[in-house]
Amino acid sequence: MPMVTYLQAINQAMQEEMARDENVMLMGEDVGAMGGAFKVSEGLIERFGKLRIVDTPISESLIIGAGVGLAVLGMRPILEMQFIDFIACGFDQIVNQAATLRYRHGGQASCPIVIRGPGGAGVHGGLYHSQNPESWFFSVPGLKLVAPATAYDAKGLMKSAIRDDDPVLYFEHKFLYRRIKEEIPDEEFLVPIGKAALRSEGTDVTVITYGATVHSAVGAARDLAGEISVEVVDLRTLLPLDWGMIRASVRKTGKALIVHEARLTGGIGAEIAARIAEELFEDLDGPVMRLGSRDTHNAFAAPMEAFILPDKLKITEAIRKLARY
Amino acid sequence: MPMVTYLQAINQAMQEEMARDENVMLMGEDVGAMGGAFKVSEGLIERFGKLRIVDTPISESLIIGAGVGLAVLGMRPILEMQFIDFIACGFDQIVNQAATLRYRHGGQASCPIVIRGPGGAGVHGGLYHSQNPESWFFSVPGLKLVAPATAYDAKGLMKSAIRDDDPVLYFEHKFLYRRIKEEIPDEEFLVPIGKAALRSEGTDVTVITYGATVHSAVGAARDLAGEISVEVVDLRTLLPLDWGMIRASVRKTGKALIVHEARLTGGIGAEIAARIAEELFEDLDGPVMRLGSRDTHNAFAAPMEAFILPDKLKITEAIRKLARY
Amino acid sequence: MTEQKERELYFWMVLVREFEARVAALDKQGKLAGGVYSGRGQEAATVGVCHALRPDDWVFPLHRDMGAYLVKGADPNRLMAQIFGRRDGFSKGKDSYLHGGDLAHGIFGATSMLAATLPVAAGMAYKFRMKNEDRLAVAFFGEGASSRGDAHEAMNFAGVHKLPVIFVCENNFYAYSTPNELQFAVENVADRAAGYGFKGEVASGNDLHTVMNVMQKATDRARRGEGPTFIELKTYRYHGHSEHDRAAYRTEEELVTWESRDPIELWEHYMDKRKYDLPAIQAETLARARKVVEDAVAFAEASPEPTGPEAMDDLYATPVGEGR
Amino acid sequence: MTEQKERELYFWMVLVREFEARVAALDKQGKLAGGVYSGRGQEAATVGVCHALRPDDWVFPLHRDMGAYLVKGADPNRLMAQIFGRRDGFSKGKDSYLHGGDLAHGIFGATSMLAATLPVAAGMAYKFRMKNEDRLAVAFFGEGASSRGDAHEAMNFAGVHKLPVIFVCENNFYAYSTPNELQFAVENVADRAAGYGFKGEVASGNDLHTVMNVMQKATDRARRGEGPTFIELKTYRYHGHSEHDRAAYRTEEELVTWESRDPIELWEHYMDKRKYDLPAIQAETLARARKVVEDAVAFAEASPEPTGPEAMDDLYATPVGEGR
Ligand SMILES: Cc1ncc(C[n+]2csc(CCOP(=O)(O)OP(=O)(O)O)c2C)c(N)n1
Ligand SMILES: Cc1ncc(C[n+]2csc(CCOP(=O)(O)OP(=O)(O)O)c2C)c(N)n1
Ligand SMILES: [Mg+2]
Ligand SMILES: [Mg+2]
Repeated sequence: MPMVTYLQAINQAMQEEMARDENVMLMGEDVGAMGGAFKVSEGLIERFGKLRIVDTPISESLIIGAGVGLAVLGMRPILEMQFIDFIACGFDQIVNQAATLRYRHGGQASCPIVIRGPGGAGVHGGLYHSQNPESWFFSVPGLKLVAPATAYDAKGLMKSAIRDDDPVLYFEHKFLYRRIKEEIPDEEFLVPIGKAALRSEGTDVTVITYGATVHSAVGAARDLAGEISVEVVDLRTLLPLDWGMIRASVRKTGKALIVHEARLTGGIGAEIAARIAEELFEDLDGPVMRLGSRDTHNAFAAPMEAFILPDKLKITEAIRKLARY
Repeated sequence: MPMVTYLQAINQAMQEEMARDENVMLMGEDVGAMGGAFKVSEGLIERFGKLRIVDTPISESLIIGAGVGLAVLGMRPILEMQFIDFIACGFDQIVNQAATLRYRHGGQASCPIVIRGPGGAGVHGGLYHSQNPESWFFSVPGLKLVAPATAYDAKGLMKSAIRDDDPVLYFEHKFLYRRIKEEIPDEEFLVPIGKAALRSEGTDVTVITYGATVHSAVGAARDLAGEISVEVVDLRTLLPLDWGMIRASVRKTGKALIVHEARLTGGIGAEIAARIAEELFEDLDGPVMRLGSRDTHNAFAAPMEAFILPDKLKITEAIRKLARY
Repeated sequence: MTEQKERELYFWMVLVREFEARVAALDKQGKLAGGVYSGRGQEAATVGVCHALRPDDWVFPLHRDMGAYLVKGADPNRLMAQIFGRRDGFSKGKDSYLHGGDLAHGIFGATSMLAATLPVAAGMAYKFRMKNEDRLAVAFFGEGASSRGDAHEAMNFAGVHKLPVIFVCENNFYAYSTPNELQFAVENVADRAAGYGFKGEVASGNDLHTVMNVMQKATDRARRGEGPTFIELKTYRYHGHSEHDRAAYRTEEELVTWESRDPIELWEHYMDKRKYDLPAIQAETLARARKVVEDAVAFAEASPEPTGPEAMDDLYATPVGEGR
Repeated sequence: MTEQKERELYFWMVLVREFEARVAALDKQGKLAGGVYSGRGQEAATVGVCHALRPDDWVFPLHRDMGAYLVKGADPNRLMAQIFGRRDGFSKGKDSYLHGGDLAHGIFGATSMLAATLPVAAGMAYKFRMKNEDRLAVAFFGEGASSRGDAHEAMNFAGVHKLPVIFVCENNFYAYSTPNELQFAVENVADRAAGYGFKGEVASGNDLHTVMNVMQKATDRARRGEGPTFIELKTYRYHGHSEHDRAAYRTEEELVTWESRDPIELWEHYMDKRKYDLPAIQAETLARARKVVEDAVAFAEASPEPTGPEAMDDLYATPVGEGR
């Protein structure tokens, strides 16, 4: 099996889907000749031509709105935000236009668009190149949200997202682009939207997480081996959540820690914690705990960024605290 | 004491602050000669002139961005969204421009803007005239969010919001505009940002809520009198939350129900529930429960709207269920 | 034009006016919920523009464009059910009027956010060009909506790719209460087209011939691959912004001036000059239109109200269950 | 112009170039984090524009406008500390470079969202007009940023109120890798000004005299209450989009063509024609500029890194505590 990076996995998924279905296309700033600011779409314009790989003006709202128009006609546009932070500039087209399209048309219309772009911190990107905006969209019905943590999932989820008939926000983590490399199958595979994955099995504490912090959580679980038996659930899809797996794991361990790189307050971990605390009240042997980024903006200077972000040590500490409970 | 409606209270607050401080101004669509789509700003242009009461083009992003520019120079602009739903069109200027202004300038700059507008459902406004967008902003540091439920608070919180040196999103509920009428003092008063209010005292169950559902919760508490002793906490400010009052009440009752008109999933009730469930784990005699609008868009037809929204009966039922626990 | 076509156009304008008049009356009777907007006075704009289109072209109507729905082929019965918020409406009651399109007839349902349809129209036109389809997208918007960023982004993109899209601005001189001098500092919004590299046309929106002429030029241009056109139609709405608006911000004189250029009367005058039997045409057309409208009302009133739980339908292609 | 003023202008251009060159070198040495952008080749634009301003005017620089910071009065030491992300920077390390303005000198710190500063500039200009202050706001942006909705909304509003704001578009023919023909379908973005009811000027951005001339006209206009100007300055960036970009999307020939119109060399040529002692001026100016830059680097390197917990400061005027 070939070794591919997280970034190459996204590229492969887009290429395979474009080869399979001529209605799949890509729009965004510098996605063409340049191959994207991070080279995620390298080689695509050469293979699929400039009608399908569209270098747009700097117009995020247009990119998303046009994507909706294309989707209504049966196209399957992938819409890149050069950094996911710029999604704020196309916010209305997502939450009002795309998310309500099917609903306001009483089911007549589908909106198969994928909005993707590099998010996440840890590379000194500062306030506007480090954001994790998933919570802005988590309360919006009609959307699906995915956030792969591995190259395998990056590929399989992208393929599923493209084939999905509803708008999917695909949050890729720029820290993982070239840092994650793994063997993935030669044959075609999909990762279904809505299914979480167990990254480590355990019996004492469940850590529920997604994106870059999956790796820190798995690291923490490994470090704690022998001391505390940690189960790590990688959500992969944030909307809809895989409540089956979440529930099963928390029932087994009786203790849940939710970790995400997004800010703690108002993060999607709050919803997960609230539901676990309500539905599994009788099964819990300790409070549901959460760890997220500190409640501030993504500061630039290294000591601040380290202070803000959750990491393996902070996760380890939180697991210990919960296990002791 | 004069009887004023919720709507008049907002109008009075703006007038008083404009009379007190010549740097207070109002910008928005049709806020001038028309007095606003709902007449919230009636009489202002006659009194304060068209330089201070600005009828803008239909440009929500401009309205907010210009407000930031004015604020940096010491003005205190109130920025109206004709319906709060249109805030999506100015989203970037709020979350990236206004919310980070002080932070990215290392404390050099203040951003005393108030963004206000009619939100909320219950008047058959359909998908784009019924929204409760507070959760989009709840995870954004640098912002403050308030949501008055009474005429007294509408006035006092508006005055505080105008005087606040940080951006305040002031969510007014259109259902309450003319349906709520109460006596308020002649003398000047403020309602501090960050302080909740007890609307009903009780010992069995705490209902934590804000906005229009405060009235349904108080109604439910009244209906249950004799059967269940219900304490109703009206948050008034959503960011920052009044954890002192929330904690004290839940410690007393041991049972918490969070109610809001915003959608359940991803609503700010999730954060409140998650924190209570974690911090007050030992004090709880039952799971923290939540009631919000159903996880769908704000449908138009009356039966659907009734199905979606929380109301007194649904709250009563939820309180009973929690009390029985 | 043949007499038949001229009478057909007349029918459409009368139908639009009768339909809207009935909707306004229903609103006054308290039979409708939500905001009700009237395009009375602007009938020549929507009728002239949409009559120039083919079934597989797309239109993007906004709140004052009832005419676009009707002329583009929406079933009047379903349109009325849509306005009533009933199950047979395009939204199945999930929203009213313009928020539910009729996709089978190439009518796109808008959100409320003004000008947010323009990027969507540009996207569709990109598809037509990309797949070499001889089709057009036509986006309507008010002069007020022209101030929104989305209008700019869409027009710029359409210009870059010479897309077969026509931007139709119905300039009725007010955005709610806001007069043009507070909306923009130019006489003609269509002047902006030059800044996007395509043609702007300014024309009377009350004169059906004029509307059809500029549309002919615009559709020819688009079908020849020469790109977009910005058509600005000067017109006037007789009613307030919504039926609840008394429109105190304008003068009686202004209103009467525009009423004296009524699009339907102008067309009647023209038919009269053509020596058609106007009284007969009028009577027959009105009867035909009223019948359509009354049937539509009957249909809508008979259409069931959706039930509460239907609010959970149509969120996703396949329901996602408890995951949300 | 006096020789002294001409030498002063020369100094600014050289300082900007030296400052940016040093920043690029520091980046290459791995001493800087985050993206580093260079305006090398565009110095006449920022220097010419900002030199026309008064201390109480405001500027809104974007990522390639280091010159605007320096000329408008930002302390080079603090600017360098800002780029290093140190505590003495304008952001106190919370972000780097253009995201921290220097408000005491009328320099506004931008977000990354291109064109989002334009509405802010319009808002400030509204204040100047409202309070009858003889002040200006100047917003810089690239031709790429001109496609964003915010640019449109801001210009439209500025036109309506004839605000004392100048929109300066540095058209360097690329937005990252995207050439102008994929960005807009016009030759001159400034043509759009007509659609907003104000004047557009297209000029060389490499010729300092030209820049100063159009700025003179624009500031006169604004100070006389005649409203905004859209100035488009044609120029070129020698470096890639950021220091990591090899700029494979353009030709060597194109680069050299533009280098042959280098703004600093053009000015030197002019001073030479004026019979100034050019070699002496060059040597002296370079030495003076380098000293400023070296001092700035020393200052920045000595400035403390912020500590982790400082990340929680400056969120609110008064900390809100556990409420968030
Ligand atoms: C983005 C946005 N802001 C505000 C509104 C509220 N609104 C609805 S119609 C209207 C006036 C529209 O004027 P215009 O575009 O000229 O169309 P007209 O009503 O005159 O046909 C306004 C401000 C809206 N629908 N969308
Ligand atoms: C809203 C937004 N979208 C995308 C980007 C990413 N981005 C940063 S600079 C740039 C190109 C800018 O081009 P231009 O405006 O011409 O300025 P130049 O870099 O040429 O000076 C892009 C696309 C951004 N900063 N903001
Ligand atoms: Mg209008
Ligand atoms: Mg450029």
